[in-house]
Amino acid sequence: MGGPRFIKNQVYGWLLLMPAATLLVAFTHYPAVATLLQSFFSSGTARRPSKFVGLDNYAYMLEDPVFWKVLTNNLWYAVGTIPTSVAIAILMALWVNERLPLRGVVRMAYFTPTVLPMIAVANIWLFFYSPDIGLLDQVTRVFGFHSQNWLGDPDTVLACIIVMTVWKEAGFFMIFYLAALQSLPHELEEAGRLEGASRWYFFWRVTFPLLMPTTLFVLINAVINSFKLVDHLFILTKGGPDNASSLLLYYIYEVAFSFFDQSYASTLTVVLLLLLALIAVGKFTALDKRIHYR
Amino acid sequence: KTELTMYYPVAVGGPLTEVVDKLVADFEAENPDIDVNAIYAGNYNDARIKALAALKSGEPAQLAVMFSIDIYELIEQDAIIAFDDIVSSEEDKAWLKGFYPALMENGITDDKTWGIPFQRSTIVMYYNKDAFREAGLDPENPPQTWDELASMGKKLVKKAGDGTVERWGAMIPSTGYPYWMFGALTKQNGQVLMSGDGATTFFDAPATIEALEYWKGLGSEMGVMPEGTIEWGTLRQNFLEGKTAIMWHSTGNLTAVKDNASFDFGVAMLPSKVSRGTPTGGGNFYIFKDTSEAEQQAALKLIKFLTQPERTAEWSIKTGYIGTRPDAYETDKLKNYVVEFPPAAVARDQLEFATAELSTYQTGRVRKLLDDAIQAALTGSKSPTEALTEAQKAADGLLRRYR
Amino acid sequence: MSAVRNTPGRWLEIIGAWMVAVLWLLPLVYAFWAAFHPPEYATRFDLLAPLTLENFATAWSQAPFGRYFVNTFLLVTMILIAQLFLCTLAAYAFARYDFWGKNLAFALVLLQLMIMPEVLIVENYRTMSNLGLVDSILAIGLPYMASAFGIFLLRQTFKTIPKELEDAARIEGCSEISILWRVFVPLAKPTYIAFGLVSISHHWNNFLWPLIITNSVSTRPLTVGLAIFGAPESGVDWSIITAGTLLAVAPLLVAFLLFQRQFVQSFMHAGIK
Amino acid sequence: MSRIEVQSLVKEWSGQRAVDNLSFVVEEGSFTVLLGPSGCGKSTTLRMIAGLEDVTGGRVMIGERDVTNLDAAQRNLAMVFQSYALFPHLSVAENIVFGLKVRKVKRVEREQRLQRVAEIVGLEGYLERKPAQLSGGQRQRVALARAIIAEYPVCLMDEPLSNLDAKLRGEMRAEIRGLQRKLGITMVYVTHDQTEAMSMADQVVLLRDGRCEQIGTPDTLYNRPQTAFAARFLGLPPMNLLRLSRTANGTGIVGLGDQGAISFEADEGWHLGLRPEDIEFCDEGVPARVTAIDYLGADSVVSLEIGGQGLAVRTAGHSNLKLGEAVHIGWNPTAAHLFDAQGVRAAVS
Amino acid sequence: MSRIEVQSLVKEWSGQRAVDNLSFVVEEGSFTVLLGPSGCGKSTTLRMIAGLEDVTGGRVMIGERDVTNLDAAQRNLAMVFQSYALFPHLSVAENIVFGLKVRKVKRVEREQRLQRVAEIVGLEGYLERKPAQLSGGQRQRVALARAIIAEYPVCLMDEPLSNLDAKLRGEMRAEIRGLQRKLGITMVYVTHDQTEAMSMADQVVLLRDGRCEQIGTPDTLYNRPQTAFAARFLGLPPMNLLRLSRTANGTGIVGLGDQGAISFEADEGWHLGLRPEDIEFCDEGVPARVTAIDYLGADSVVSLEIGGQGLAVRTAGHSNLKLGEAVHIGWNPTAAHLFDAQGVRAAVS
Ligand SMILES: Nc1ncnc2c1ncn2[C@@H]1O[C@H](COP(=O)(O)OP(=O)(O)OP(=O)(O)O)[C@@H](O)[C@H]1O
Ligand SMILES: Nc1ncnc2c1ncn2[C@@H]1O[C@H](COP(=O)(O)OP(=O)(O)OP(=O)(O)O)[C@@H](O)[C@H]1O
Ligand SMILES: O=P(O)(O)OC[C@H](O)CO
Ligand SMILES: [Mg+2]
Ligand SMILES: [Mg+2]
Repeated sequence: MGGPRFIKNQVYGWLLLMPAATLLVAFTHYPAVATLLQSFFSSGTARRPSKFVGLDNYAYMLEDPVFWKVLTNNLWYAVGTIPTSVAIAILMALWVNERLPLRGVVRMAYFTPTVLPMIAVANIWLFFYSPDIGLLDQVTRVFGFHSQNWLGDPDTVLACIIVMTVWKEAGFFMIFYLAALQSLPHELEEAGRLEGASRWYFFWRVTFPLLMPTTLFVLINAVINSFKLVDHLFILTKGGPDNASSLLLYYIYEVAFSFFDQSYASTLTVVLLLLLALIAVGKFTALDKRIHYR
Repeated sequence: KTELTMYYPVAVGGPLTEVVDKLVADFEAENPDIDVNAIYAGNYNDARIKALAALKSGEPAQLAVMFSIDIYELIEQDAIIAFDDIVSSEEDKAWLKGFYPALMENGITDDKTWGIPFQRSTIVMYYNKDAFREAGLDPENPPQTWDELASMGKKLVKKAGDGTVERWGAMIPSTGYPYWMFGALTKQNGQVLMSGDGATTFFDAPATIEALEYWKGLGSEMGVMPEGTIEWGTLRQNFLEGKTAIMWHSTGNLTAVKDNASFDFGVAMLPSKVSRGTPTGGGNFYIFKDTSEAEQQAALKLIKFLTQPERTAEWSIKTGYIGTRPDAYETDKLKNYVVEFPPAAVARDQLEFATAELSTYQTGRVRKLLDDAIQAALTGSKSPTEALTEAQKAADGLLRRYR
Repeated sequence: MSAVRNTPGRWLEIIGAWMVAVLWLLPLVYAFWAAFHPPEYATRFDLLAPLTLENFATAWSQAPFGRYFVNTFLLVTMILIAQLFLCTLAAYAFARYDFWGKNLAFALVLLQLMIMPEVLIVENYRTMSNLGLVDSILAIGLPYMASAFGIFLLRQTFKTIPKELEDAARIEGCSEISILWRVFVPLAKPTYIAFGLVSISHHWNNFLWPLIITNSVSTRPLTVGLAIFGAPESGVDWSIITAGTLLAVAPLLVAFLLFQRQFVQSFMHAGIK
Repeated sequence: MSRIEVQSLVKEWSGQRAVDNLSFVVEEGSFTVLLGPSGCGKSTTLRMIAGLEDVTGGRVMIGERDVTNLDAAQRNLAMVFQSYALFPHLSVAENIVFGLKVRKVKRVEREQRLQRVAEIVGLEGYLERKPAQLSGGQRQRVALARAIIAEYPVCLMDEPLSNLDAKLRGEMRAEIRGLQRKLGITMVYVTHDQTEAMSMADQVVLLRDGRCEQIGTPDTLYNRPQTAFAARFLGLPPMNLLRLSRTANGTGIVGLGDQGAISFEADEGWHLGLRPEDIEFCDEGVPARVTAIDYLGADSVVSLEIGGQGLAVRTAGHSNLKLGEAVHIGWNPTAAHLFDAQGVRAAVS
Repeated sequence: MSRIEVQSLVKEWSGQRAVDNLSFVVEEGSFTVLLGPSGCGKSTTLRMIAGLEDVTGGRVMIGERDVTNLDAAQRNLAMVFQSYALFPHLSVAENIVFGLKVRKVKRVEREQRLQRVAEIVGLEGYLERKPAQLSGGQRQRVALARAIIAEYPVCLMDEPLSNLDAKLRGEMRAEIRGLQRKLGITMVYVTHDQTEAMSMADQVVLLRDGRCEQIGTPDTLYNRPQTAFAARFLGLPPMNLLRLSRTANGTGIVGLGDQGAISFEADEGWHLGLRPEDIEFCDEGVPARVTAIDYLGADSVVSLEIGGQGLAVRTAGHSNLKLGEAVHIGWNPTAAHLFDAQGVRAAVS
């Protein structure tokens, strides 16, 4: 303790960290705290200055049916996107990790959604989902189904959003799985083959457990995405009909920038932060496990 | 040199940005001492957000075309000035009086004029004459009343052998601006949606509820329209593809429809129940408060330039929007155009029955309340009565403090 | 590797893999269809439909794509450079120095993995407007420059670099910073590439925050431009929208096609798994 | 039943022959070592026997069966990989019984066999650990146990000891050899370590560039190497090879003139092979000069320069020679090896 | 100028002493080996000399300078690491001149020195390659070259050969030793391989648990080990230690009764040390039974059982003994070592 190296560690450590830390504090930690504070004040306009209102905003939130609606939507959205995109990602990774005719093309196909901006492809999906003239309807009509108002029906609209999200995410997650698969020693698979393990058995007994760290990482990303991926709503539905496809972050945007109610937006943001904090706790334990795993 | 930044929205089809750019270029040519930076800012909502955001960030625009109904929000934010305060000359005052009064309704409150009509519309009924003929209806005689709309609509529906619908009778869009379409229906039923001071709404009035029931009925009971919501943005495409025989849409789409329709189509006033009726719609010019005297005058100059009869006529022809002033229709250009293409006058003629578009304090929220209620009713998750009563209650809660 | 013999089940899988690939490509395929055919074929599929480049011309003339390109390019480059610089320094501190409060600091950094700038749009907007930065490309980039993901990734990589290399450099007379520059940075190249690609594709595609913080053509990135250009309110014209979309994604798509092998490999070397 | 016969085996990698027409027989219950320098095709051969690699040509027979086209799983053999290939997420016990589970062996029987095998390899106390918690030698034992428990008559090992330190390597050598004898396993064992080959094998197959250089017992390979390559590959320090040439009077070591004359016939370009331990210092004989002395405790290696060629001599204990000293050396004629210009062993005549 | 003096060096890791009051001197231009089992503190000591590790106590002097608190970069010494620590992203040439570049040596001079050093280590043809494209021995040479080019008088090496195969190791040993002599470098060399220590060192520092067990020339360590630990640590197979006990008639090897009587005095719990190569088979003498024979080519190791204790004997070439055969052994009394109950060398009386 206290040797020359000790001093050096302190000085260099903090100096190197400083630039990044400043920005992090300015755009992550400070705003998080400020959001919390703002949620105890009313929104001000030029004519009515903002004032301390205690928990009023929270009370309003609890009574706000739209809030509850978007919260449940968001939970369903998470439930709908996470397992599906992860499962598809694993499947894709397994496929393109093996010898497969046209493997390069297939791998590229899986990955393209990652490169396409959500906001741009949303218009194309709008075409897919359009009643009567849309691709989906054109295809289902061939099979004798009635035209379906995919985005105009509260029963189907969220599912449509989910499908598009899965399409967007799966290929991205696939890359992580692919990297993990390729780093698994080839000999393990050979040992399995010598023992006569079927592909199915080997996947469940060996590959899948060994992919667990990746799965945790991907899962957490999927959860975060399910709270932050709202770009397509701007084009596809604007959260409608009757908020059937609205998500928390989209609602925050609406409240803040359409209704100009910064305080209520902050209140909603606090809820979002709390949800993410919960996930964060999960994430750290997961990361711990990961390290322990090596 | 004075520099002006102007935001403007587009909410209908066609290459409108080119038209605006050209008009602005003309202005600059005529006024070399003024530079205009016209920024297309998306839909009406986006345009308002952008303009106000710019305002707050200290790099404000000097003027903007924004929703005619943004007026209360803008006043509340203390963002705009009234034209009465900058208009001095008699000539200017006369100019101010030269617009269709119906179009001025949304721009005036507290006896002051805050917005000058620019891309203004009413809702009109586009219909596919070929489809009318095919259904054995008189293509020159579109539906005049709610009942006719229902009955003719039913005849216009075309089904394939297996029962799938190949063409619908009519479509009224219910995303984007559902409250606007609804404003037409209520007006036709003899009811307006809000009071003149923007502090009271009439969402649960019996006539309002009845209007929504009719709208919903077109889909669920009469089978004239598909159930669920109908997308504002793709509706024109549906119409052009022949997937619906009738659509209600902004007259701002007229030119885009005209340019792309591969069939014979007509335009008519909306049908009536108690009377005919439509809200006006579209965007007004606003001038922002945080501008210098010189800039204000330059902005005024620009606005005046763009509302000259000649330009107004040109604008109307290129888009389908209403010529905002009677004198525009006196120009040869527009006169000839109307003769050769009568639908161009329908929206203007309908002004006679027009009312102001829904506009209140807290307008974003209030509008969303009504939008949600309409969509809830149309998609069947709530009954019209239930949906509208709830919306009214919530609106009352929001507006109480403004009374 | 001995051939896994092709059983019927295996063929089913191959076909499955292809079908998913087709599904996944569908939006892009449609974009090509609609963009290269006249508008009347946008929603109708006819093999004999005539080809045209008209839509691209129209799209190009209707929105200042050129400007949007430049904006996005500036934005992405600026963010990337800043990220690489800041994250390198921070990751080096975390990987190689034992300073007081290190664990707490690291936890605070990781917090950003959860609380991304997307979530804090309201407050960050306020901050930007206090700084007078609203409607600037810098403002779009600032909240992302200290990337927790980047710090985390680089730290992991730095930690895998053998201590002996650092020792060797030290024996050879390197100072702290020249160790970083001469040993760590070059050795972490795959990580830089992988992170760079993720960052580029993320910010090339990012929408919500730029939408909020930009007001004008001179700052608006492609995504926001596209959203405004293709806003359904103005009546969806798929031919032109898809043409615009293709214009917008082309550079990234081409880059990805060219570099996909390196990309995947970098991912593996970088230990992003 | 478990005799292995490799017939004219060929393996090509994109046109390059990694294994080139290789044939040998491993008798039932015997221990055969595939020996050779890095890249000579040892692993490839082993993997073809295991069925992990397709053959380009030739056949592999196990017992009476032609297994060339069978899946690895159907060949009934066990294999130990160089890096052990233990499943990191499974406990030692689970790793060992992995194959039994795959083959749906009953739980009770699994347990019994596990106990027995764990005892044999001395892992009783470690069954619950994960591989990461074991030392190198213990991991090696788990891999062994996994190979043994199947009770297959054939076992293949690919450099199983190369990751261990010298001491452990010595212990494991004895252990593997003991087990193989005890269980009567037919073993094919790959290594590039000559000590392993010498001390474990019943038969050594020495490979070079995918071809067989020599097959025989360790004794044969050491004492009657068929080629100069084989001669140099075994023994440490390796056998000295002295260039010969014809002199006026017969044959002699290059560079020594008449003093290097030797008593037997050889052609230009031939080599005389002498193992370091077979050379003695004597008062008369071939003259040489001391260039280095390495004291190794039990013995020393003296490096000599003889007619411009280098030569290593092993002597017991300390050497009392000095650097630069002139000495004379000699050897027992029976200890001399002779290789022709192609490096093939020639008779000493 | 480059004499190294280590004075009462101490290093603690969270309270644990890894190096415990260690002192020794390395004379200028001499070759000192730090030898000891894994974990005994060799690397830690070396790293403290290099300045890569803070000392907990004691001093390091190089020449007349106290360098204890200087940075590694300021100590003017070179170091070669176990895994070579070559920079994988740099070519061979860039690796070698890395330090010169850091110290801003001019380009022309760099080139000259590079050429000279590349020649010394025989890497002329490889300068453009990346380390990954080199064999182990070549990499080792690059590491050497990097250490030499600085022309520092002191060089430290931490197990530089342990990643190489046996043959290469032998060659590199000679090479390093040769270079050190030629350039007059003061060398501190860490290894746990006794062969390296024996064949290279002028002086060996044998460590055990962070303390110095014995310092001396290889000869001294081998022939007069001061402790049983030192005796067992050097030699392969290691020295045999036979338990002794007092018998009615004096002293004897445990388990042999009268037949194990030996001619000198020893107490209960003492050990008799005999190197395997010092034991001979004879017609009369101590009786034993053959339990194993390992043929290693040049010699064989015969394992015996004697009075319940194990004993290894080294014989030249083949042994014609058979397993289980009863034999008799003897040894020259001067070859016997004696250790007391504490394992400390005792005089044979
Ligand atoms: N999958 C492969 N693709 C192409 N060439 C290969 C492959 N595997 C091995 N080879 C080549 O075949 C030859 C023999 O390789 P093999 O692994 O059998 O050597 P080895 O004797 O086991 O060497 P080592 O002792 O280094 O393990 C080498 O030249 C090697 O480069
Ligand atoms: N960074 C460290 N932190 C804590 N303990 C350490 C550290 N480095 C070494 N040690 C401990 O110090 C002791 C001596 O380690 P050192 O590396 O010097 O051994 P060594 O003799 O070089 O062994 P080897 O032959 O295995 O390299 C060991 O018990 C080791 O566990
Ligand atoms: O499409 P526009 O421009 O007629 O405007 C639409 C209405 O104003 C919406 O309320
Ligand atoms: Mg091999
Ligand atoms: Mg060490």
